[in-house]
Amino acid sequence: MIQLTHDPIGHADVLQTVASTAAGAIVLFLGTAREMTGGRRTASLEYDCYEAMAQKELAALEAEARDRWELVDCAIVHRLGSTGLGEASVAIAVSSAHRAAAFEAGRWLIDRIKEVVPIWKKENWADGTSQWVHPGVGE
Amino acid sequence: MIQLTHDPIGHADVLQTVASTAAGAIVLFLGTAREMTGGRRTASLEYDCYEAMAQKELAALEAEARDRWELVDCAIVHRLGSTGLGEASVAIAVSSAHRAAAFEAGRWLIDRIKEVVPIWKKENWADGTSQWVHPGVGE
Amino acid sequence: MKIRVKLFAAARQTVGRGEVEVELSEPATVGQLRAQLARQLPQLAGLIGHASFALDARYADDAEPLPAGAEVACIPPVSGG
Amino acid sequence: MKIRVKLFAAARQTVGRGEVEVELSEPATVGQLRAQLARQLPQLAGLIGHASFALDARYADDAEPLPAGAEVACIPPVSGG
Repeated sequence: MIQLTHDPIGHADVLQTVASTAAGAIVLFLGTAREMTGGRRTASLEYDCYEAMAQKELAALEAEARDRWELVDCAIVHRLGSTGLGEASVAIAVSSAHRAAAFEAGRWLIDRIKEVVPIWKKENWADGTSQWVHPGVGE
Repeated sequence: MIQLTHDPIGHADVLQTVASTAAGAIVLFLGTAREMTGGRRTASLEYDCYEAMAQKELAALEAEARDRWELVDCAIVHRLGSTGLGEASVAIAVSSAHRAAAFEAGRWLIDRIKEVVPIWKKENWADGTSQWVHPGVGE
Repeated sequence: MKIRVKLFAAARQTVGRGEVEVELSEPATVGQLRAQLARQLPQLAGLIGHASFALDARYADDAEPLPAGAEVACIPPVSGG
Repeated sequence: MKIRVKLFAAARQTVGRGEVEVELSEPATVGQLRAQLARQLPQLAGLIGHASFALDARYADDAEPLPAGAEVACIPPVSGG
């Protein structure tokens, strides 16, 4: 299950999506908006997204994860727009019969999402400035 | 935070325990009661526990995890007594500034819990028989 | 041919809109689009140098031809998750 | 000396209660307790051979002495989580 949403992520719903009596393990990963980054204070985050492509890329990652590991179910939700401190920007839930698959697939999914899915974060700093984050691009 | 409980595990509470604006990542692991094991159908699970020692061992594992990784917070809840199919027998939540620590500590904690914490599972099979699980002990 | 290119994040913010039009002689590749876009938007040249491009919501190499009518997007380094 | 040993899981179920008393000559070690317990509960000898023991809720090697008054528990291979 893939979802892009402007609303706060309901992690209970995400967990419910992957729950199954076939599963012996569920791993939920939440990426959450951290207040301090390299000594600077964040007020909020904002996410921009190329939605049609992000949907496709996320679905391709889900399919690849199901290919690589024996999963019972898999759900990925990414928040768009303004995201407050402590709120989740992304939720990944993976269920499997045994725990190794759920841990490995969860970790692989978040690593790959950060590499290929066309979603961008803007830091709204507490000092009133803001900055889109484009890793590797000089400032 | 360490808890042993005869009630269903409320994973929202467990997540809430480790939530923090200092965290950029939260990993929640749920061990859940699976229906099929090696072709046999389970009706329910039951957990026995040496509570005083399990508390100590879980606290020692939490302390060691905090030592090994930079964690924001850590919570471990284990269910005791009768546990229905699909219900969680254990919940481990770990928060950290960056995701590697949360994934690694979560995985390490469940692996170690299964090795050293004095809690035992009984399979109540659907055929009416039951069996305490003692890995390595011949039947 | 005229190509409309979708812009996101810092590119969208710098240009002030979500799409720009680029004029290219046919046939053109993704690499030629990249070069022309950087000439047309010099304030974005650094970002465009690090960006990928997508054709119809799929990553495309610089060597790929630009089919007429494709949805084209400039994908600067991503930072979701 | 008389040692009360807590039993759990299959051991508790087989014996039908959560504690048994073992008589040992002083001084005694965990290993001697293990041997005596297996003699006294032959139906549990296999499980006891694979079990650990705990003194005051802490794992103890067979070589450790049994202090008078310690809380002693038989810990068969665990299966929580």
